[in-house]
Amino acid sequence: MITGHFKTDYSADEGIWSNWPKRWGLVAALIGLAIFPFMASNYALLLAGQIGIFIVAVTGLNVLIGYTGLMSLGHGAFFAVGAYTTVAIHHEWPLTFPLITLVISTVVAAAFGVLFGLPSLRVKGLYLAVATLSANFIILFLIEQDWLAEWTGGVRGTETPNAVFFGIELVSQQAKYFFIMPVMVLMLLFAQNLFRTRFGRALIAIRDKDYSAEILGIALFSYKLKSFAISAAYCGAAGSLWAYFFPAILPEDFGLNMSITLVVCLVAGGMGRTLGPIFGTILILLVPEMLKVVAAAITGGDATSQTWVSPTRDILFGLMIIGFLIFEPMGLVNIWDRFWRFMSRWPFAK
Amino acid sequence: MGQFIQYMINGVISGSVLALIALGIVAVFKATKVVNFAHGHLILFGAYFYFTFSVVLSEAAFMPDWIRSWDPAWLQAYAGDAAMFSPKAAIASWVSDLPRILLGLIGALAANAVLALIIERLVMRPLLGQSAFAMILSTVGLIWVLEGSAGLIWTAEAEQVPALGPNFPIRFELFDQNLFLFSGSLVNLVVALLLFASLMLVLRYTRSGVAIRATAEDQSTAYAMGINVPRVFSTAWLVASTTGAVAGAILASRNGLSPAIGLFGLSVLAVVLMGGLDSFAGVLIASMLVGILSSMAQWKLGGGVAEIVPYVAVLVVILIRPHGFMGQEEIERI
Amino acid sequence: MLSVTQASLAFGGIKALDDVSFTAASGEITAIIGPNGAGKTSLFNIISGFYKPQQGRILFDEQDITHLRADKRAELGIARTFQNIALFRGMSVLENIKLGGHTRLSTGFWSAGFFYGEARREEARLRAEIERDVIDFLELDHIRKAPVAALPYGLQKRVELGRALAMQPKVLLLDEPVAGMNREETEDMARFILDIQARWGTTILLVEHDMGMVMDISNQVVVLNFGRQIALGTPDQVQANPAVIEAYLGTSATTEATATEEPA
Amino acid sequence: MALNRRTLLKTGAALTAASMAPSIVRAESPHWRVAASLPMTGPFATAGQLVAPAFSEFEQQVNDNGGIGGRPIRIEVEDSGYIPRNALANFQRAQAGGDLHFYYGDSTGFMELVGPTLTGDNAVMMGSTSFASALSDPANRPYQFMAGPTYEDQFEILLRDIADKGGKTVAFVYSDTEFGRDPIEHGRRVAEELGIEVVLEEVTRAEGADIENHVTKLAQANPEYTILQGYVTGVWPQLIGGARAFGLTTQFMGTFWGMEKIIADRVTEQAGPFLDGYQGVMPYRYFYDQEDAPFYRELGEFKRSVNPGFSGYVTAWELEGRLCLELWKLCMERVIEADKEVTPDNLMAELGAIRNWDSGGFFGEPVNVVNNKIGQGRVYRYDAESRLYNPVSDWIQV
Amino acid sequence: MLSIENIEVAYHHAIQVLKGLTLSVEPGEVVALLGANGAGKTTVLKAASGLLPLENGSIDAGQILFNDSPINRVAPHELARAGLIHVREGRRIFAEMTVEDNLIAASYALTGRKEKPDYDAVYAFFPKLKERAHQTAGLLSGGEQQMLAIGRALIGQPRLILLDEPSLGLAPRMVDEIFDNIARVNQEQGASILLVEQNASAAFRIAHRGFILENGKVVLEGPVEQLRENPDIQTFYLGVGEQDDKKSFRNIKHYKRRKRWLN
Repeated sequence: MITGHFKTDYSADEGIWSNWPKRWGLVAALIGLAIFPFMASNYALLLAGQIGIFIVAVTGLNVLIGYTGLMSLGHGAFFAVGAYTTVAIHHEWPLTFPLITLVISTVVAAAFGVLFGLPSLRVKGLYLAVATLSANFIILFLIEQDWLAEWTGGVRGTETPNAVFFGIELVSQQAKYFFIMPVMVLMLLFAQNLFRTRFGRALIAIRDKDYSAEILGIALFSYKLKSFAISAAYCGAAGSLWAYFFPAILPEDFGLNMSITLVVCLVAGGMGRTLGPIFGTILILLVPEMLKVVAAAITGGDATSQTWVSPTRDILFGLMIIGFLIFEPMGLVNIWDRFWRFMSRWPFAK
Repeated sequence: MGQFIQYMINGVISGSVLALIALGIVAVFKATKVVNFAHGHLILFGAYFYFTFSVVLSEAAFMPDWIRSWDPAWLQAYAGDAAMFSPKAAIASWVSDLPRILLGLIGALAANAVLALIIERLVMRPLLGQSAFAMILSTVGLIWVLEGSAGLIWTAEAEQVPALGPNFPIRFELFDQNLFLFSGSLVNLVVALLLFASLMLVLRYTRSGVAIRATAEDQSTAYAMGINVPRVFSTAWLVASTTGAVAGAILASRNGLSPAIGLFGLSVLAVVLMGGLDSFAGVLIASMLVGILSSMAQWKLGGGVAEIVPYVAVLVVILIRPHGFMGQEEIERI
Repeated sequence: MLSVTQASLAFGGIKALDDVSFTAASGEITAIIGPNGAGKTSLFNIISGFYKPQQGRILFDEQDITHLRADKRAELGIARTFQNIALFRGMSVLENIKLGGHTRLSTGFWSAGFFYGEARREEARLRAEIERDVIDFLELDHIRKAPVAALPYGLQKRVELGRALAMQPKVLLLDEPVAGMNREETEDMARFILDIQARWGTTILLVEHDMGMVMDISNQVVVLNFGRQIALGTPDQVQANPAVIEAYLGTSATTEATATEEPA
Repeated sequence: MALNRRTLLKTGAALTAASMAPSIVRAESPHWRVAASLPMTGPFATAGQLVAPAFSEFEQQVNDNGGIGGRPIRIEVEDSGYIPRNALANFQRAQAGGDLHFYYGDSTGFMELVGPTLTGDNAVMMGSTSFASALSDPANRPYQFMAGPTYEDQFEILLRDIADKGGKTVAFVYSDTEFGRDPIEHGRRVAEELGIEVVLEEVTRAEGADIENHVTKLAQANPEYTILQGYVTGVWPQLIGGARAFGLTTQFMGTFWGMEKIIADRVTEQAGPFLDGYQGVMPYRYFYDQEDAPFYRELGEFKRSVNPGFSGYVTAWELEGRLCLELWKLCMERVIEADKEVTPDNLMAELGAIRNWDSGGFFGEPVNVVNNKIGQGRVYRYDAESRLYNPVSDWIQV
Repeated sequence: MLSIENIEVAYHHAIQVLKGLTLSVEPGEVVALLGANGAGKTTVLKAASGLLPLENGSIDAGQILFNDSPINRVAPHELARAGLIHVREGRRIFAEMTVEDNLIAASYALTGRKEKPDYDAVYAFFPKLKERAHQTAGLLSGGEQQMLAIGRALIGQPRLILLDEPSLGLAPRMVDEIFDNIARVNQEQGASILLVEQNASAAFRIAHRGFILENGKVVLEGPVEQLRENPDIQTFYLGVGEQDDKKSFRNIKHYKRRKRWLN
């Protein structure tokens, strides 16, 4: 039973790890993350790596959609900017220290975020979504152009460098995992902190009632732009990790498909919550893979059966999303909350 | 100059198809406040249904022969030995195709209507009262469902379907330039614009039109005044699915039948927002504009640029007019 | 403290405000009354910065703020509440009120993200200050952690007042603070307003329909009708003004009771 | 297949294995394992769905004949949706499932994506649907090969054919994919060398392209020859149809994936004989050309035996996948015969050593594997009346 | 006519608004429902007219009967067609449509009945609307819009009108006129009316009975004459004040005068 956490001062009341299940849960999760790669296959690491990267990006999207209430269907573009910046830096200076590249990619993506954010002062909701979606197409179009091909590889895509830390090249997926996960954890903590201070609160205020935020002294335009910049920066960092993680990148990786997947992850997990992106990403990225494994086990990998297996998988995945929206519109986090509410009251109430 | 007009014509023709697709998105949005991201896939189904009825079913064993190819004596006499691609031959072959074209159209309209009703009932209705965001995302989920289902039913083969109208090149001279267009495209243009216009007239001048407009303005009030709002929702989905079926048939006969039709519908979303989500007239203007601009871009800048024209255009328009050409601004009372 | 000089505002030909001038003296309560559509909220909007008047000026502490953005005005010390409650519905009462302290904090993005040093100290300081000056003062302690969306209307109004108070404003604009409240809640609210005035000497501007309260608590009354200022003076002067009776109470000027119940 | 307790158990086991199986505890499999990604959904789904059954048949055929070196083979096929990242996941999942002896990739994108990871323990011999030039590179892509000439080679064959016939102008029409763009730059260079002017380069969508505008542009440029690249089932027939209806006389040409008979036949059947005269390059014989092709005859018999409804024709696309598998099988047999260990390196060494191989039907002449490709092809022309692609050139070596 | 029995209503399954509310409207009656903002008045009407599900609200317990048949789950349009018409808060006219189209839209309430829509009757009732029949409704003045809103209800030949704050945002003079009209509707058309109001004195002028709502419950009910005499009502709703000395807000002490009916 986890009832009754009494605090003696206000700063304790403000803490995020305010009770022992949260603290120990975190420790357990971190230990789990640390030992996972020693027990997992390359394939599991591939998925874990992708999930880690996506969590960073979805957290970024959460800043924008979940906390600031600005819609975007174009975050694949920031992903692309981060990834291609990393490639370009290594193209020009092959030996750049990966963290520096990561930071530069993040900053470049943030700059693009500011650019993308400009319409947000005038445009809201769906119109903003389509404006960002358009920007996504335009960015990819630019990446595919021949005059940038030296850095981007054009339509054909380009091979990506491996990160080299003090002479150790991260080649194996296990090694890459240990690059991705700390970055992910730090960026999650950063976001979590952001939303319990002045800055984050201002963003939430804009989401809930923008004019009301304005009369409290929150400069709407500047904060909206900052929100775009932060969310783009997260995606840029994810893009940079992506470039280090995958041996090659293609422009079409970062198209509408990715942008929509990011949003779907966020919604499935729960918007405006730190845990939302984590839950959502794990669910949305793992379900199709699990469906594949299940299908393979049922059909034994038989080629002919693939003609109906893969469409069926698509249908199931789509139905899952719709089912979520109908039955759990607040996302997985809501289930999680209910679970904890139940636990903290048990056995006194249901 | 002549070239310019040539590409104008091409642009208007593709613009009319865009308008027909956009029509469905606007109709659903106006009535239900749902932006249907899956409209392209509704069109895809329309196209596949058209194919199923006009090609697969018409060749089925139990169908009378005249459906597959209607070949009365007078038609043979008319066709004579007209050269391939000549107007005469094209008309003759169209007439002999007519039974299966009609079968295809009727079948596609009916089947797509049923599909839309199922979607409306099973997916959209339970989401009533949920946020607009949830509804939109459920249409995104629908994309997967529809795409998968199409793959399951039709095994994704690229097929040819008969054009709605006789197809022969029309040539004429303007400003010392040879211009041309396909008669089939002209038929498509007329069909698209007729559908568009008749829908506008119905909305404007009939009692049902009043009910739909009332629902569009204020769902719950309309509901409380005795208008069967769920039926209006269904009607809107019916309008979207039937116009979508026609659009699908047109797209399939113009550019070939393939799953890409679904994604094409997504790019129309940009056009719709450019015109203003809730304005038929604005969307018509935007469709024509995008059609013409894409065509011009194709001419001067090549295919790659033409692809992103709708997106650049919508970005520019939205920045200047945040609710599109003729969209209603939501007034926020402070 | 705050003066509006010859302000005019029009929306597409319709004049919302036409040549309005008055000065709200420091530490006093100025009420703005008038029938619906008279331009009261528009007046608040040009003072708080949502609209820019086409003509006229707004001075705050001798400073011309006519062209200042709303958020800059907030930094100067102008706070307001809204006619239709504009709380942040996704947050708790405490978070809403903390947002009132926004302009007085300085935590930057980085220290916020890492939550070290200044950010940590500042948050604790703000919390203590809010507890003392707002939560205790407005008797909100029992609902501190409650989500605002679930609170009854009267309490929401009070939380909104609390949020404005957390800005430690020099000028407080209250847009219909007791609209839709019953007598009991109205009395509570009136008491808080007077206490605020007494405790911090805040200059208060008030748009309100409840004549009883307006006439009782305000030092000065501005009467608007169709955007024009038809009277300015003490409550007693205004109440006796025939133009006011004509415009606002109707020709018959039935009873004060009807006027008192003029709804939102 | 019915869901019963056994499949459920298998599913559970597979889930555990796929997620957790550490690479060290891989059991020695009783099979030679082959896995493949095919585009069963997405833009090129038609191709994937036509090719997939061939993999099952190959498995059955080989195992009926006693497997390879006495060990049966097992082929697992996965859908990629033509998304390289999905294919990469498929590949790594297949690797996690135990020793993998051959992999068939579904796109140029995948081959590029996976290429750099094929080192050390992760290396697997790999064929694919792609004829991208970058894959013909033993130095950087030591484990990847292609069952024919590169797109660049195919383009070159066509351009040389044009030059031979005295052609002066050509248009390149290609899809906006890495597959469509692959040979274009090389094509420009070769055209220049040969003194052929490229009067138009037109980029289109891979499917559902705006035919009218493309035809209009083609009409303006009015080239003698038009080479289409980067299409599979769609766009190219409509483009040719539109151009013919317009009265354009340009000679259309295509490369391997745009040379499938069943597509051409279907178009002819449903829309008329406008593809008549379309020609293009093809590395193999068509299946109906069974003269001196014992392998084709054998395959036909096998197909008839397992499937009485067999039409008698095997698509060129299926032949391509089949050829990749045959080449792998050949290398396996040679490695086993030489009593060497079955490793990707040994397999690729055997592949690189293939000289004067009589393919038994795929190719008209014995072929060599050089730079992990087979540089041979031939120009065919479609005849709408007989519905056949007929050769119009000799086998050309590149 | 309408009988609401012990209903509990919550939005989003979380925010409970009505907590066991009971009230009834008899044929031919005008019933006033009074209460502070947020007490749940509008929710009562939405529950009765079936609009709750549209806002993610649900009736979790209790029953609503209209003409003795349960209507908890009946769709709004069916209720309108059965003669139960809800005139919503803030008038909610179709601003982009003409006055005439507004009335035509409202005629859907007659679907399935033998009566024909009688536009002339409505125009006769509100001559101002006839003058403006072809104008866009959004351009009408507040009072005219309220007339249109009531006119729309009349088209449907209602047996019971749920009227939500008809005085909202109207000048005092206009309020009188509207309430006169409402009384006429009741007398001439014989429709029962459930009237939600803030303006208690105006509502009491035309109502027969009244219910006082606080915190999702009815705390006081009775004939209007009786309610008018209630000292609490006088203080809290009619603003008559603490009779004797002219009380000022400035003199309020820091203690609260509590209502007698509360808990």
